[in-house]
Amino acid sequence: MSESESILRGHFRDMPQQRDASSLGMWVFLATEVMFFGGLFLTYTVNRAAYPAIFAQASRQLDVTLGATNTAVLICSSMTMAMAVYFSQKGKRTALVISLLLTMGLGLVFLTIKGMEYAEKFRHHLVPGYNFQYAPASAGPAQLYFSLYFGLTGLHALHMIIGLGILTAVLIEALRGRYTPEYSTPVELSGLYWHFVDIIWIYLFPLLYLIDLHR
Amino acid sequence: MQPGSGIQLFPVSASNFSPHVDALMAFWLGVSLFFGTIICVGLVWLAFRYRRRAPDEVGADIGGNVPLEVAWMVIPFILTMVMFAWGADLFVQERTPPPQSQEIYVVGKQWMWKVQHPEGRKEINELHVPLGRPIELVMASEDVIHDFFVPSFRVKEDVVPGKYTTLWFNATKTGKYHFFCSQYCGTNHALMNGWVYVLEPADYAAWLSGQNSGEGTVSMADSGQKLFTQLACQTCHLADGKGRGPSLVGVYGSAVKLSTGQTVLADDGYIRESILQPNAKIVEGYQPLMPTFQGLVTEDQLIQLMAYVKSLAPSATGVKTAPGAAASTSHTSGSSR
Amino acid sequence: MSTAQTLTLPRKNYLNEGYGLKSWLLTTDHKRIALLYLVSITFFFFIGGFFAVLIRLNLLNPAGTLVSAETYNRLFTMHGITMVFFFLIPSIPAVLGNFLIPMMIGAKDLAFPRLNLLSWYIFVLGGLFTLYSQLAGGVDTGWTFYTPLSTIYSDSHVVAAALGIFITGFSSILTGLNFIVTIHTMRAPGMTWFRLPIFVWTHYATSIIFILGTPVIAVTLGMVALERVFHLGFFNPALGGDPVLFQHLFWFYSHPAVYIMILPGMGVVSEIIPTFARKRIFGYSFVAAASFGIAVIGFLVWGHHLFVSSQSAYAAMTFSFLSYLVAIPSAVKVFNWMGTLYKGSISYDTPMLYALGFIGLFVIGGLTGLFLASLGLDVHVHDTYFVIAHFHYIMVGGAVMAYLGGLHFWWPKISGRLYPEGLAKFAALVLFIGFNLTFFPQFVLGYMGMPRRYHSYPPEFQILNVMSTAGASILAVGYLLPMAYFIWSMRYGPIAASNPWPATGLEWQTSSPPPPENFEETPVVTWEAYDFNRPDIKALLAAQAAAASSQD
Amino acid sequence: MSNPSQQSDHIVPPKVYAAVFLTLLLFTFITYKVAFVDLGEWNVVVALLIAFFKSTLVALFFMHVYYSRRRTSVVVLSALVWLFFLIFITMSDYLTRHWLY
Repeated sequence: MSESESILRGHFRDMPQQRDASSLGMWVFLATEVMFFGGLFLTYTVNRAAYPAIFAQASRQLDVTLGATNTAVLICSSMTMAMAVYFSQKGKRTALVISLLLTMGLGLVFLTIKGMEYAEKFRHHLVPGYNFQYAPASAGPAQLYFSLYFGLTGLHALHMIIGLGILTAVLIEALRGRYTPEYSTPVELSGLYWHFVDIIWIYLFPLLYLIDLHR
Repeated sequence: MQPGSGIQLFPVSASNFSPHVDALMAFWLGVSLFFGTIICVGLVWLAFRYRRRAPDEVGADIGGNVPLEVAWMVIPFILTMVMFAWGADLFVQERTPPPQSQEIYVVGKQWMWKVQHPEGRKEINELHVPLGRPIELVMASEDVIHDFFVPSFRVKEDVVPGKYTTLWFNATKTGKYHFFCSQYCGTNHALMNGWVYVLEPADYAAWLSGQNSGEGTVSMADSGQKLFTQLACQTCHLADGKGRGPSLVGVYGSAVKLSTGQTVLADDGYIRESILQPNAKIVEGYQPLMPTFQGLVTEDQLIQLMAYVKSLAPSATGVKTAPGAAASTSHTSGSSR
Repeated sequence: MSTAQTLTLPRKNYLNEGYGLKSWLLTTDHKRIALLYLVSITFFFFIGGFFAVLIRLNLLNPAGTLVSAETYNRLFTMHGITMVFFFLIPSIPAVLGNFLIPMMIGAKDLAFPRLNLLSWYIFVLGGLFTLYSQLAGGVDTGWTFYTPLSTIYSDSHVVAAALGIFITGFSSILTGLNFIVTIHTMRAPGMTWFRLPIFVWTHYATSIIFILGTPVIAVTLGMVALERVFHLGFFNPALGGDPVLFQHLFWFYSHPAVYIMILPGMGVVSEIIPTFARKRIFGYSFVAAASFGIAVIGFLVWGHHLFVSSQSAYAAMTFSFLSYLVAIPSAVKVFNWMGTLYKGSISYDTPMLYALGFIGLFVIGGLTGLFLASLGLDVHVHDTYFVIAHFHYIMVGGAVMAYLGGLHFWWPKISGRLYPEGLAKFAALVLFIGFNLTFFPQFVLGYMGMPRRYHSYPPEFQILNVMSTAGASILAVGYLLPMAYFIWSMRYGPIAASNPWPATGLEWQTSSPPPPENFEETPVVTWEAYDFNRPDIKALLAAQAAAASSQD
Repeated sequence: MSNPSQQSDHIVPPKVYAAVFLTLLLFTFITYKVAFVDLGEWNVVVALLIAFFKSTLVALFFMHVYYSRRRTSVVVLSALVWLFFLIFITMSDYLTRHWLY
């Protein structure tokens, strides 16, 4: 009990209250995040409705295989993150550390693949504001598509990077053996964040990569 | 709007809409004064009537009254719905120009208004209109969002770059009235104003044919036809429909079938988008071959091209719009965006 | 209050627990953070006020000869940005809400004290960006940043200002998050939801807007900045974008932001009126629910800013209808405040004067809002001085009056001192008169057709503009007075009792100023809100009455 | 529901995680394949429905919403409702601009 007392912050009555507050805080924060992406999703919806054909044509420039691979990679990392939470709740330190390392490794794989895709866009002159070149008669709407592509995936990647930072901090504490079955809130909360980032990608994949592939 | 006439409460009333807007204003002003007075007088009365009489006095223990709560939800609701319906009805009228409206084209740019009459006469920061005829302004912007506002007519609409917006009125009183740009548009926003001149129809006709610059005698459709040739549009858009692009004869106001299977109405916005974003909508049976004219034609030239395309309508007489077709388009003849 | 000479300041309180700069800048005490906010927003208020004074002086003359058009456009833009984002939005929530919510619910602090401090630093950082944009030459897009003026045509410091607002947004989000979590999880034993003061309810509703609206303005201004720097096309029609989309995104937050300003004000008034009428608030559950009605419906009405922006007529009608709906919960509040006065025991202390003034001005602001919600009428008055007058009645007549009323009401708790009552009443009167003289003529100007944001104007509008400027100078005096006597009272004001008015809230159950941990021991609540028949309140009243009569 | 502290601590059996994980991968594959089938306007609808299904699984099981107190679901739902407000109401403007009276 001495362990959890040092963890309890002074203005809370007891551990359940502190845990309840942290968990609600994280959820409210994620609600905020939904609206943050929401502005971009709205811009996407309006423009795709206006230029369906050009959006479909422009999306052909993306590598669907890489996109699908990345989707699978993120789902795997969500799985390992879920297991990390499980092991921390069970108090299995080694398994927790391994799960966290796997999660972070998969996150890095995702970012590497994303980086490869970005590099290809740079080579093919598809980066708005930097070197955008496209068939003139479709250039405006196509540039909109790529602005949204970079905006949405870039914001998502930023969240991944922040997530990796959070997981690093959690990992260090896990190595120190700070998490016990009584106190695993940071692992659970960073898990919530990581799964949220996964959810965003679950929408980005069909919206950006899978537009009218049958054409 | 005679300058220097002291404090007026209502501006001059000079269009078909003015009496309606003023009546709505007067109605709600009456309702507001009634309730505002009840609340303010009530507040003062309550504060006085129930003033504290002893230092340790406490108010009555009253928690609330549900029927009262319901009453002061339902009564304001009914009143506001009256206001809503009245305002919406007036709005629909304001956004529905009569079919026989006479179109005048207005282009806003930082910081001036350019006006073109279909017959060819152009003016800057002035607008001449005939008395007693519905006038529809078709407005475009060359740069930022402007707004054409005539207080004496009680009409106003934003002029948004990238699309056409419209505004209509029927002037009921000859004279000279201020118009303003009422959407903030940069440094000299406050100077972007001018005068509407409402003339007797005969005077207006005389003004239209009046000696202006030589350009003034060329109608907009004729200017548009010249541009059509200069820009080599006619090499693809053959009249018989056998060219690489669809024939434009009779296209204005018709329903156009697209390669996606959708059907769109060929209104001002559609014609505009087809010139500037040619790949956004491809007519069924044609290839996306047309280059964009974004940046190659000015707003003035665009509306001349439009006037020419309109004049190709089979039923059209001269430069006038085919009645019904054009006017029945929704208020904003933008693209589907 | 006449027992002042027998009182002494509590030996240990949140103000004297530490004196160094570090004890303030690194504090996690919500009360100290509230004071940090108080100082910073007062600073921004006077900056914004300075711009307002120059605007009004320029409009004395139809030719607008005091400043150039370029300067004038920067003045009203920076007035708007400063007042909206750096004064009004944080005013009541970040100062009074921060100070009071934990005490009102019987908690030691907000749920996340360090996050609370962080949100103040974020606010300051955002403020510095905005100050930089102002000092570097200003912004001339209007506080609304309409595209494509802001993204292409303006050559002022748009990016710095947009970034400033972007950053400050996160401060709002964190504050809202903190409030929601605190209200859910930190309530003292016995403090059930329906025993919460209305102030807490309104702040909960406000926090919903903070949480769900602010991210949208952040991402929108982020897009504006990116579009400006990288020449993207989100809002540029030449590249296929749509300038009207910006207006949707902008007003999705910025209309609810008006409710961020007024809802906490309603919360303040809902505390003041029961206290000085010594009576339970009339229709407690209706007043509480109306806060949520306003917050939720307030999110569905943004399109009334687009009635003449080439929006679809169907969307316009929907938005008009929904705008009328939001009037209903507002009316419920006003009528319930009047119901609270009925059979009360009313005194006219300064906070009460502000509260009564608030109701009057809010009613005018609200009713004129209904003119604007009416489609056919809005077409005429949209973007004219009618709109300016309307929203100043809500934001200044409503929110600022409530903020000042709240400051007066809780000043004894915050500072442990009393302000000079006579002077305070005089200032309230000056403000009320100055305000009406400033803004009422603008309704007439608007209906006459004077557009907003005009550096110069036709001469027929001059008389009303001169009246307005005269009023503004009275208003300015009205704002300087409280500033002066509040500062004076911090040192020389009579010492306040722990519950001077008296009022029923938990914040009055602890000493003035409160100890660092708010309560010596966690309170247990066994009573309903605003119950003046509580034995302890009755006893206090009797004691105060006895003290007053013994002095006579 | 009675004891929130226990709820937030709920331990989900790894079997459940594994089942969810496999379903997610399966539906990723399905959404990929379906994209090549011409369903006209329905392609995007199907893709979004699958995405919604997948994200619901993640939220309910990986994020423990299924095992949490109702308050968590309320937060999640309000975020979705507000996103709906933003997108649906704005699109109601864009999609009705061409309607006639």
